[in-house]
Amino acid sequence: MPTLAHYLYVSGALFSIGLLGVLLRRNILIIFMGLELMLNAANLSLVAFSRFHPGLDGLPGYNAQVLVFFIITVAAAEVAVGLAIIVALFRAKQTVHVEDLDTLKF
Amino acid sequence: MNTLIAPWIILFTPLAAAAVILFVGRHSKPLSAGLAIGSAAVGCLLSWWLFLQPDPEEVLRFPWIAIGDSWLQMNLSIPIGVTVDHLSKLMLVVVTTIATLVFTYSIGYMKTEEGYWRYFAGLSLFLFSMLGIVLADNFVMMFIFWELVGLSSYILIGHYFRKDSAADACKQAFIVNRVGDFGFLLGILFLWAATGTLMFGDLTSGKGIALFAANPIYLTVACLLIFCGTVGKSAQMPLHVWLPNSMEGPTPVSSLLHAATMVAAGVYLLARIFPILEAAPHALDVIAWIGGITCFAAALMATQQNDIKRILAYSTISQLGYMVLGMASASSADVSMFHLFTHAFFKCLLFLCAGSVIVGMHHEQDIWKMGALKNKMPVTFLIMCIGGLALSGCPFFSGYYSKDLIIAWAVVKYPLLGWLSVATAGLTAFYTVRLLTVVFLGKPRGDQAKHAVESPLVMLVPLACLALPSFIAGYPFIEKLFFHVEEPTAVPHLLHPVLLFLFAVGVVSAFLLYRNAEKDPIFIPLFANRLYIDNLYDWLVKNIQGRGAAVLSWADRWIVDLFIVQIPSKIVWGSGFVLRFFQIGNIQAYAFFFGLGVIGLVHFLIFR
Amino acid sequence: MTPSFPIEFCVLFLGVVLLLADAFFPDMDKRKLAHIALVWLGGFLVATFFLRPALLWASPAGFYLADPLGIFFKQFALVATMLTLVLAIEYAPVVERAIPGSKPGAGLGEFFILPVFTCAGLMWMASAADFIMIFCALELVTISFYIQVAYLRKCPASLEAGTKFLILGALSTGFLVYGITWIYGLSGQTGLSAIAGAFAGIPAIPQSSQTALLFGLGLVLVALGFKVAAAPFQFWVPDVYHGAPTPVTAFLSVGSKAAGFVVLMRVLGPFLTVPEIETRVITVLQVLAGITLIYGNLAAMPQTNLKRLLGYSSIAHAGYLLMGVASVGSPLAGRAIVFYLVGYLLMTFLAFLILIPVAKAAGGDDIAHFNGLGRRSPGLALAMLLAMLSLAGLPFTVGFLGKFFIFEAAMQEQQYFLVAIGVVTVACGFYYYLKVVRAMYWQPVPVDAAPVEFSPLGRFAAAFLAALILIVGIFPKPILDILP
Amino acid sequence: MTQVSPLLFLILVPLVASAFIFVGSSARRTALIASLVNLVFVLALFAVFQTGDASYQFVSSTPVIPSLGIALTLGADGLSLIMLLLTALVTVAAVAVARTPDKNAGWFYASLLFISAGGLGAFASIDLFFFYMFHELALIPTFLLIGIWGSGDRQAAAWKATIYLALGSFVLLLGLIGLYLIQPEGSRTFDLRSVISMAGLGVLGDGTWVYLLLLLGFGILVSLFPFHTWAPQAYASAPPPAAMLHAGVLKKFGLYGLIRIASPILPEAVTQFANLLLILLVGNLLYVGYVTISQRKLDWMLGYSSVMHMGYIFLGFAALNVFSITGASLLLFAHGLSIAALFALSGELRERTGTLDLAEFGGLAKPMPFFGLLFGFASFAAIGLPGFVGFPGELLVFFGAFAGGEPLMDSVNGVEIFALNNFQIATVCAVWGVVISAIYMLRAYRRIFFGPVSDRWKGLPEISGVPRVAIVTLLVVMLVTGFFPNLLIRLLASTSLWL
Repeated sequence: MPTLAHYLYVSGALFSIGLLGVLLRRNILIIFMGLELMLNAANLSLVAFSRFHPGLDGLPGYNAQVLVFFIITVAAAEVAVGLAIIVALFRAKQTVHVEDLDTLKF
Repeated sequence: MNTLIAPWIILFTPLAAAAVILFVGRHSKPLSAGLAIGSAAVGCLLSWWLFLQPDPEEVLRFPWIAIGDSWLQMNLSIPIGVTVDHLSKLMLVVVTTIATLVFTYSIGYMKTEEGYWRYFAGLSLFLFSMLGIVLADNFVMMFIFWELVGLSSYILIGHYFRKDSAADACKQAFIVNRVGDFGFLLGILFLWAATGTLMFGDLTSGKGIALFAANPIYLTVACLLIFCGTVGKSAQMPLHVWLPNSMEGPTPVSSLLHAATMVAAGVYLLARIFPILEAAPHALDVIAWIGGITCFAAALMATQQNDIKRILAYSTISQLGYMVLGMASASSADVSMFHLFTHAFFKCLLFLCAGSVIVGMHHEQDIWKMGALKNKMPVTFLIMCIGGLALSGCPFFSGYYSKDLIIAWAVVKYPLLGWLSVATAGLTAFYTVRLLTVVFLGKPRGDQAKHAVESPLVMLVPLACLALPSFIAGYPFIEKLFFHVEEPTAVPHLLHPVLLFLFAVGVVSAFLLYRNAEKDPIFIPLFANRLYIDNLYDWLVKNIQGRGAAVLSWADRWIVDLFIVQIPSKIVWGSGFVLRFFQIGNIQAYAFFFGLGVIGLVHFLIFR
Repeated sequence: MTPSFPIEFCVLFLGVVLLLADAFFPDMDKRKLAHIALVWLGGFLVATFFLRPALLWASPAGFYLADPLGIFFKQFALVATMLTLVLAIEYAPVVERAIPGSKPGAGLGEFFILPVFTCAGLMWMASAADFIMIFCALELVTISFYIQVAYLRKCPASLEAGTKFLILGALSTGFLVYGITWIYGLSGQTGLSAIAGAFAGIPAIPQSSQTALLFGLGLVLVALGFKVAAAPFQFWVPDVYHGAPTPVTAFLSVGSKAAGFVVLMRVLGPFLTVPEIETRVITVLQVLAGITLIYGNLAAMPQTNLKRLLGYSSIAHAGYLLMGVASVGSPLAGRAIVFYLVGYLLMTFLAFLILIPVAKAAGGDDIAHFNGLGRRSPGLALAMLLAMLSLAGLPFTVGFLGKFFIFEAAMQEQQYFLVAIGVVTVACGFYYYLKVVRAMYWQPVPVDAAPVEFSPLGRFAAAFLAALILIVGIFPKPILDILP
Repeated sequence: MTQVSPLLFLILVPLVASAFIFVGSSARRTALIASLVNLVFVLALFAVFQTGDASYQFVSSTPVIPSLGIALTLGADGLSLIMLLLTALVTVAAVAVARTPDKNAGWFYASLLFISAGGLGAFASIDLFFFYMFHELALIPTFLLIGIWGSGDRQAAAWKATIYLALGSFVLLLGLIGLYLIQPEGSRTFDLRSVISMAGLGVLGDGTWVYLLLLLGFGILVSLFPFHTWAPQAYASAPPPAAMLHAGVLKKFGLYGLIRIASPILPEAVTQFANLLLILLVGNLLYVGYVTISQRKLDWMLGYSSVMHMGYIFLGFAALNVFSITGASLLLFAHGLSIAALFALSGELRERTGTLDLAEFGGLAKPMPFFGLLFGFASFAAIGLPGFVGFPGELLVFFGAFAGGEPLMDSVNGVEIFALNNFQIATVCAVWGVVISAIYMLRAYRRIFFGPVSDRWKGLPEISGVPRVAIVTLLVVMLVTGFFPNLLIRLLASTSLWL
């Protein structure tokens, strides 16, 4: 029977993987996926918390679960906008590699 | 006319004259001269009148600065007031009389010169300042006019300002006097801090002196500091260098300021504070030594000068040395004041004669270009002889009485210095006769000497007027009229014989040596070069002060500025320049820094 | 009593209507949209003054808080948006050039409409009292900003800026939600007041959970620090400011910074009630403020591009504001921060407003493009001078009063180290702001200087802002009275 | 209070005038009229002023930030009235001698007027907050004046001076905030009068650090050694009117502030750090003095000399008794006038000869005797010759400083020890400073006006017209107040310094 700790470990792992993806991968799309992964890590731990900390009435804390839905929605919106920008970028510069994006500096 | 108002009229008439000349004088020469001489004459008459009055009980006084401080329990009230006592009345008479004569003489001397109005304005300003010194009733007022005579001397020495030598001379005169005033002002501060008063009356009335009983060292220091003022103004060693250079000014100026009156102000100052000095014996010793050394060294230098005016200048220094020595050794200030009195007349006379000679020689001052002038300008010769004899202490001439009196006192109190001054007497005779012989006897040594002409009457009359007092001013009946001096007791018996002998030796040797010498038969570089003191000062000013200041200004630009301004600003700008390289433009670098920031922040938040 | 929640919905509705209008009347002059928006937003602004402070659904879990502060920042957001629209109208030609469409002005519409949506987000942020609310409002603002920053989609710089903003913004969002997760996990609540209540309930929080709590709070602080451009989370700022369209830059630097600070103050509220947490939080804030001050001011000194310079300067001002937050213990602090934000709005918008026509005329937004402006068009130069002096914090301008209040609060809290840093950085500020003044007045007029034309609306706005900078700088009393 | 103080009018005149200039009325005439109006107005104030009552007069107060006790409170007592007169005089002179530049003259005169307004406002404010704000009003005009119309390495000079002054004044601001914060909670205010009365009641907190902040801030503004290097450079490259106004008026703000704020409110702190201040001001007097001697250019020399003279005033402040403070106040006035006259004359000289290098001059008194006369008057006024107001000032400073510190000789139980306390040692240095200033001034005068005149300078035009009148006016004021210093001293006796 997995405890809260297990869930938190998993979500922590997810979060770290996402962060590493952001830090290490060169392709903006992959980086973007890493970011989504981080959000989902948060979702996982939220749900876990809401399950394992029932309120006084014995029901799970619904605030967290509401927040989860909002996060999913927002993530979707973010992806929509993000992909649009990336596509425009690709049209303009024929590249989706981060190291090509350094005209603005210093 | 009463004794309340008279001093103020005497004091301010010359100032008014100076102001008027300054504004309108440039348009008419007679007006300038007339105003100046008029103001001097008014002063002269009033002074004589005042002199014959008994000392007034009360005098007018106006507040100049008046502040009270409740914290320090001290009041600072600096009035502008006058002292009318025997001393000041005597000085008034001397100053105004001589001033009147010299002013008159100037008409002739300056006839052909430029800046006529400047000259007379300066003279009137000087007269005002000098009378201010004489009449001052407190230290600050005296200091004020002390500075003002410095200013007028600056203006008058620099009359021929287009000559580099004159320009340098006036600058030097003012600055050297400032150095003396540095001490003078400090002395005033010392006295005030201890007694809380600045009035001569309170300080000399014994009330002031009593305060010092606790701390004689303090009083000694204070007196010596005030004496610095004398050293500067009366050209004592080591601040004497400015006086010979001040001969760059017109000759009447030299005779009035730098022989008769202004340089005597230092002696007058000592006379004013004589009671305080008596309370500080150690200070008196120092003063005596400075006076004695000055009078001897200056005489030595005088023997080797070739400029007619410089010879007289050094003799002035030497005579002032006598007076200072007298102040230190005699029982009353009158002894030195007596010499000041006689000296004022005959030294002024000598300078005016020199001026007449210079005019006759078309402004040639080197005595070795003169000669045989007795035929060309007999009157001048005759009168100058009177002055010379008075200076060299020939019996029955004024100088003889006053100088011997000082020497007697000196021999009694400071034997060593006394005998030094005795030797000086011989030297005096020597250089005086040297001067007279070379200038008037022998044969002409140049065209100017051949074509020299006697001076106009306007110059000769003042000479005649001065010749009389130079002759008789020392006689007892006059002495009794002006002074109450007593002979020292226990004077060595052979003093007067020795003096007479030295006088004779000086006269004869000089006459024989120089009777028909083409050039100076004896040459002693040490004396000719004024004991190298001027060179020492030049070196100090050039190398110590100049170089030091240059180093400091370099340091200001390259050390202070560097460390206070340049380096900090450069550091800030540079670090900004470096910091912006974090902004390398790569997203992942940013994300990486971001992550570091997160770690740092969380670590800081949790583990501290 | 007028409930205040409709205001945001009205703004949102306005945005939707404008979008529809843009879609259905393709060949209208899109500037009309901007003017309509201006009028309506002005109306809403007036309306806000009739709002009574109200706590909606004021349960312990109340998530919408229309307190005076909130209402004030709704007005703040509305003003900022209106000014942005004015800038946008000035800037429209550039957009048209950057987006060659089938007909002139194609794709111009959204450029005017998106700020309206951002405005709604900002207004919700001003009232958000619950992490859910905070998150949604924040994302509404951020995402709409992604689009605006990358709006000039044929211009690489704008796209690059957009991408950077997108990635880093999403990253900070990730940290935000993860932090919220942990705070929720420890308190079991998402409402701020509820969280405070939860802490009040537990007399002494056990060490382990306190650590976890601090961890969560730390991550939230990171996200908010990103929003307000606090070092070391400021890296996006110069690049994005540089690349984004100028009106968006202005809006970004004022709107999101202000909202970020409101949220920051609201979020910190419950945590500062716990003493052992408070001290730690304050020290962290001090460190953040110090680094931000130093980085922003020093790195600004060598800049030559004005937009980039203003980017760094916005970091610097974030530093001063954080200084105020760090001395939140002082009764002066809250007011100081709000007043500073007001002044910041005035002077920043004025600077950008002048920048647009000058850059248009000179063909670039470097400082060198301002050379000789003092003789070319004295009025503009005077306004810019005023903006720069106010940013530098010279007396008789609103910028000075802002700094004065902040430093007073800081000294009252004995933050002497921060104050010392502040002194040095203020001097640096004088240096780089006066660089602009020098360009305008010392430098000669360039030979090929084109005449600067400036629309009447822009002139009016500039004069209005300049006047306000002076008036509020001399008589701040009215503003201070409005302030909560 | 509702009635409007006449001083407000005084401040507004220049501002309104510069507004007129911006809308395009002839710059020079407007500026001249405005400054003359102000001068007349100040003189009128002198006539109305009741000597003898030690409180501020012409007071009016409009609350600005009541919650912080900030109000635009204007008022004048003897000291501030004297400073106002100085400001008005120097403004007139500066505008009079100003050469209208060919490029945007409007800004030029407007900047001058702004500096003047700043000075007037600062000296007329009782409220410390506005006292500070008005001073800052002059910062940017100085920046523009030096940067646009300066000479030599003007950009570097402008940057240095501006950043330096900004830094100094910000430190000063912190000091003022500190002064606000050490007041008891609830009754905090920026009103100088009530702060002084609080100090009298002894309810203020520990003011040591406040004094240090004030000293550093004001010190930088007054170019206290070693924070002086900005001043000579700025004055050397500033256009003459700017140099006159800045060296003559603005520089006095710092010392005015110290005398106004520190001496009545924080006397303990002042005495506690007296030795530090003494060391620094001796640096001003001797170190800067000798640096001045070795200057090769007239404008640099004048700049350094103005730095040096601040030493006397600092000494007067440090000694903290009524003699020294009165002397310092007189010196504020005297030095303001003399340095203004000197900068004006050096500006005229540059106009004529195109150089200020002392080595190139000589014999100029021949072609322009009146110029030489004026310059001589100004130089002698600057070196404290009796007859000019500088002399009583220096004299009082010396007397006060020499009486400062613990008394020197104890005549009660006759101690035979002879020693000077630090104040007296500093006084000795200061008196030597008088010699130094004589050296460099006369040296410069001799180089410029004496000696043989080279053909190059034959036929230089004599000084004439408006500048001549202006400079003569300055000198006459110095002479009158120098002959009758009690005129000013009686005013100063009725300042609120000693409440």
